Amino acid sequence: MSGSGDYALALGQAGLCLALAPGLIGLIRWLKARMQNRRGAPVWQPYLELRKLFAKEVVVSTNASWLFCLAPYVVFTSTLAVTVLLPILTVPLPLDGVGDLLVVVYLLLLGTFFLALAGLDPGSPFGGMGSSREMTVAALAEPTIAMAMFALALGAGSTNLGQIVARAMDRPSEAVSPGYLLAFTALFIVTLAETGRLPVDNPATHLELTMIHEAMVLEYSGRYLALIEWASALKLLIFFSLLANLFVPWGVTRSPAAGGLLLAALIYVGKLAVLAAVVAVFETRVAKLRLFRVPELLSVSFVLALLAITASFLSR
Amino acid sequence: MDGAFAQLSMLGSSVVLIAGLLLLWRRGLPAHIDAFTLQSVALGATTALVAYFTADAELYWVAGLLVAVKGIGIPLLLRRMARRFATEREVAPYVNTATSLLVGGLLVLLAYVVMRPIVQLSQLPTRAGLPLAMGLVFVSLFVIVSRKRALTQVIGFLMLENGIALLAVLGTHGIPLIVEIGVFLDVLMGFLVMQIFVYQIHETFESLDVEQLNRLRR
Amino acid sequence: MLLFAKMLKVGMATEPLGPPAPDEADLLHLVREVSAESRRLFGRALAVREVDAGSCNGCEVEITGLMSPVYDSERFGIHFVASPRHADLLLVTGPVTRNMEVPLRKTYEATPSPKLVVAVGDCARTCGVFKGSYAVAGSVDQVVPVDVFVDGCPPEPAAILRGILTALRRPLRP
Amino acid sequence: MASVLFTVMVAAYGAGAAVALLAGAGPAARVLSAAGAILGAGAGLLLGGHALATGTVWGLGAPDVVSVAGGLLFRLDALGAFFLILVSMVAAPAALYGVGYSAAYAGRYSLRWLGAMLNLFLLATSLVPLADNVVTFLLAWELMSLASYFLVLTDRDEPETVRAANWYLGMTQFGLAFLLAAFLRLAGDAPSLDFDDLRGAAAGLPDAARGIVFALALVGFGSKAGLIPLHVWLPRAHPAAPSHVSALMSGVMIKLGVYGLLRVGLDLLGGGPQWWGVLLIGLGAGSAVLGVLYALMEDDIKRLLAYSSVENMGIITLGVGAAFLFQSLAMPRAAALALAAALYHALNHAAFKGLLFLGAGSVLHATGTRDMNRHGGLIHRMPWTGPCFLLGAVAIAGLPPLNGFFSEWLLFQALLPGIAAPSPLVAVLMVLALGMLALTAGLAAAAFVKCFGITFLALPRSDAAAAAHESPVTMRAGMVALAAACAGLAAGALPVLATTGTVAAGLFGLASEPPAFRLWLAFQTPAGLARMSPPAVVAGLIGGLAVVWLAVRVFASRRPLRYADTWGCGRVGQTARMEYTATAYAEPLRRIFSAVYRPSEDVTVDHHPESRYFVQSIAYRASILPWFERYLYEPVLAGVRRWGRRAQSVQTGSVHAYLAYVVGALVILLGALLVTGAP
Repeated sequence: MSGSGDYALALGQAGLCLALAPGLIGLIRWLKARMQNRRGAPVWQPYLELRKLFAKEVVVSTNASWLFCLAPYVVFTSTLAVTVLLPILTVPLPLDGVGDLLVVVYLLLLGTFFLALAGLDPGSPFGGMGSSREMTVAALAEPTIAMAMFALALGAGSTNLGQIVARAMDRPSEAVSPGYLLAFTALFIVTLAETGRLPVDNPATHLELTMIHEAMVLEYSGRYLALIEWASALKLLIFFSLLANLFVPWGVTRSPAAGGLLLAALIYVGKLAVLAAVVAVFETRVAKLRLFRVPELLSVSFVLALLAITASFLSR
Repeated sequence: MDGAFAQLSMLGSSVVLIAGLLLLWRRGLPAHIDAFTLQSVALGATTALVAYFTADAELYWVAGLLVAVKGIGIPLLLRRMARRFATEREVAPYVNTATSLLVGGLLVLLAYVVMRPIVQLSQLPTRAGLPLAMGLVFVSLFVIVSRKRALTQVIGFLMLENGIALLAVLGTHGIPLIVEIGVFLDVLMGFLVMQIFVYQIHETFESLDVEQLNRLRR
Repeated sequence: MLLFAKMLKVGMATEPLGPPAPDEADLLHLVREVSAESRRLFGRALAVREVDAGSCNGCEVEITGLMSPVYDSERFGIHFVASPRHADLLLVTGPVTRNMEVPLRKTYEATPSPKLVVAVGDCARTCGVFKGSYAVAGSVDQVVPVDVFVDGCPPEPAAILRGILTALRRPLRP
Repeated sequence: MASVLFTVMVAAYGAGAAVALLAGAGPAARVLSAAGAILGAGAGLLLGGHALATGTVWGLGAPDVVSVAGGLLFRLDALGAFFLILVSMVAAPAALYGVGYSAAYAGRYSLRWLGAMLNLFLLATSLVPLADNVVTFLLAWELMSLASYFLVLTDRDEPETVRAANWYLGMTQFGLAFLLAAFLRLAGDAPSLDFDDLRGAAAGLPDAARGIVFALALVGFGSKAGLIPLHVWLPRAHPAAPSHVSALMSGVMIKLGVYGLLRVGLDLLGGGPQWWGVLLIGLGAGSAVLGVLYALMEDDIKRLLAYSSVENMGIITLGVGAAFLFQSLAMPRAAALALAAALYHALNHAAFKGLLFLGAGSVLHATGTRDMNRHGGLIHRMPWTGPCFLLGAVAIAGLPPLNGFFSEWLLFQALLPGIAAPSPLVAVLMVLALGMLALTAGLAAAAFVKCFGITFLALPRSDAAAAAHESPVTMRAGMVALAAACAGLAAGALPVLATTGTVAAGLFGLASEPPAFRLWLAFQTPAGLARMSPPAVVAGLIGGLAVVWLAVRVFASRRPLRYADTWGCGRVGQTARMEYTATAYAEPLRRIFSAVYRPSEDVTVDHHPESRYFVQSIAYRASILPWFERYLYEPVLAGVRRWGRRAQSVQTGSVHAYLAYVVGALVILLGALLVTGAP
């Protein structure tokens, strides 16, 4: 299982994700700009912003402790570690034995945990507010992600993502069944909640009182901010990859041949672009929910995930 | 062939159930009416689907009637009534939205447990959808119990009737046309009576809050 | 679906940013030369934090115009941010009133270097109509080092945009 | 070899207690009694390890000691050895920690009594898993309860501590009554009270009787394990006890409730019908969710940790319930996996909960208050306690690099095959249990961000927190030892799981081949459901962290770090009053779960004397409705009090009346005997 080829493939996959993540954010911003009839920044703008941030000076609050400086590295590493476990290019996942969907979910929770702590460290009221709301949303989204993923895992007989994708590819009729559709909707709602997209939290807001994700990051600057921005872009890419490859798995190849990989990468990027467009249109269409209407949205996705399990597995 | 039939009927009944859950989630009256329209159209489609797979001409008529009456007719009347009472302010239901959604989810699980023996009993390819239809019956009963606005309760009742129709379609591959027409007639009559009832409530209490009715007791 | 129909009907609303008209040429005052390193760094990605140091909100209305589809500062990579920690450029408006003097200095300290300051409006440079008032502590350059003054009461969004771009010595192509 | 270790253990604990009693309150006495305890714990650890490694079952009988009921009888099998290791693992660091911690009590309370009781408590706790007949078991159980009662009562000046001790004593005796009834019913006509005979007797019991025995045992052991609704003593007794004692109680003593359940339910009764498992899963899921919900609302750090113990005991009971259920569905391999997961989580929880309580103890030692709203900024002032507490918080929140995650991962895998169970009700229950387990995991992460963040980060919110200082070396050593235990359990997840696997397999008759835990890099669940490799996850994360740190150091700018004030929209000064407090942190969740909490908030605003428009201070107090106390315990207590008053009328004061009662009772008994015609 752990041949050198596999490790190379896994690292290549992580590199691909690192490269694609800022572009994905850029694409969503560009699409939203075009929908507001303005030219908007080019798609590769986030890469430039990251390059600038890495070169800038880091200003740290006097109240902050060593945790404030450690947190960006932990957030970035935990999110990067997830990209190695995702079924993006080939189905017999290179490191399938190392982690499954629970490892993915809990690694993302590790990143949120440390980011919330870092939000509290400088002691500003915005950081506390952002951290409290972020943990509330993360805690409520946790059961939905678990249930939606279990709906697929039970169908595939294993929680390892590689096997789920392989199973879905072998039985295309399965992928159209209501169980998969319900799980897809539930996971889509949770994606918007976890990555701080519009109905739950407005990424482009300037009013500190309405922020959830942004408020924790107000104190960061320079390379720390770059790491956190990159990590949140990676997180969005991860959720999009889960949505794309678990529910529409046909682009993933089975043989790790070079040609196959290239084609799989292209199909994968295409799927990401389609999802980005869907999110951009959705965000232009919908307004931000009040914070205490967010639990209603999350309970809708929880019920959908519950139905997904009922429809796909229990009624067998 | 059976696989596709089972899958599609399962898909249809899922859409019908989700429309029912939409009633629990959304608060605005127009949203409720749209949910009911979607549900009736999905029910008609499922009936047509069953008709196609069982090559039963009569069922096509039933599907057509369903879509015509419940998909177009009743929503039209409902929208007219909704416009008339547009000024009335929103009354919070007994159970807040998040809890009512969770209760809806649990009711569907209950329906699944209740219908398990029947699902094992029947050999029809559409048996997998039966728990979902029973789930809709339970959810619409919950809507009738937990919502205060008269119009929402009317829609709850109509959805209950849809649930029973779906049970009939999935359980016995449709009931003869005559019986179906009879059912439609009493639905229409019931709806008309409710319509008059709702007007009266509005005239006497200036609002559609069913809770006001207990003022009649004294 | 009406929303999307309107989007298609309106089409691209961003207008090209031409060079300044002859009578507006003297609006910009490049006070300090921006270092080559800053220019290279902020060439294509610039985070701006707007600081209202006592302005009458006339300049704020114009700055909001910067983000509108017509002027669209995003196409130059100029992005407005919420916290000075994330910012590279402070867009300061209005004469510095007494109680805004310390907050403006603290904002300047909070911004990581390399950083720029663009002072917008007449009040910023000469305290404008509020000159000599008991509430005004002085013009912006008496509190924080300023790189560019953009005159006008209030200056057009295009003028502000040109102020920022000339500071970075970037061509004005649309 | 085993009997030598046993005698060393008993002698060490005994000597520790004796030294503490005789040698007085000086530092020498404290060190010596702690040394006794540590030696005893070490011996216990070796004894358990030896028993597990060699798989031998060791027995020791002392029939003449309590000769009336068959005397003391000890037997060490795999299950008992596992729990002995669990006890000893936390006992040594806690005793070491106690040396420094009890110094603060020097003036006010007799350290003599504290040291003696601690050693006695540890001795009793170590003997419970070894007991092999009813008398020894109940003797050790009652000794453990009484010793911990006196330990809880250490700082008895606080009225709240006395009230908590009374609650605790009441609940332990209530539990003991049920245990007594369960054992007597089980031993009905068995020749003696040894566990072997009980196993024989259990086989002959009708199903109804087995159900009654199980129910009685569940209430008895459930009250010790802190399951809902018998958990009310836990958030009262644990905070009142000295921190190293509450670490022992929370980390170890409540686990013996699960040990008792396993011993009676699986070993003596040999499993039962489906409703046993379903009831346990229901109780477990309920305790988990309600435990973490109440933990979120606590502002007192030790009460938060106590409620979190209720949550983790709920999670362990969930695993045990799944094991019972699978056994009733004749799926022994899945049952072994579920029990292995529950035991592994019990071991992990003992480690990180012990660490967190010791950390809370040193925070209390440094600031003198348990109220988190008056802590803050301790990470700068306590460079040892901060990282240890953070490690404990990450572990208890079940996050990857540490042991909490691996046991929670295993629990998810154990519950998953349950959904394929034949009966629909069980399948639906498993789905809901999975959902509640996931919700608990999310809320636990939120609770411990709040606990660590408000206590250790940002500015100190009171002078006491500002003047905090790091705790003495023995306390630090205790914490570091338990932190190392957590890290060891994470990296060494595979061998630890293999041992819990063999222990679990022993109970389900799979003794011949333990569940297929491949001991190589990854462990694979028997149902082949999923594979995960703990060492690879730990190595990957730490290696990744190092690589990222190096890469950033190479590519990012060389500019030095600059320190400036926290950004607060340019306001002049940053004070501790501007920070988020514990109450504010939990406010969104209080509002979302208001149906469970029924919060009542009162805001008192006192205005400036001169004018109503200027406010001097606003006090915001939020309290939540204590469901169980209000609707379960108070009516019961009121009923008992009412019944007590009515019974007082019997006390007429005249001697003749009392004599008449005696004669009357005798006559009634004889009459009953005649009527039933007993031989």
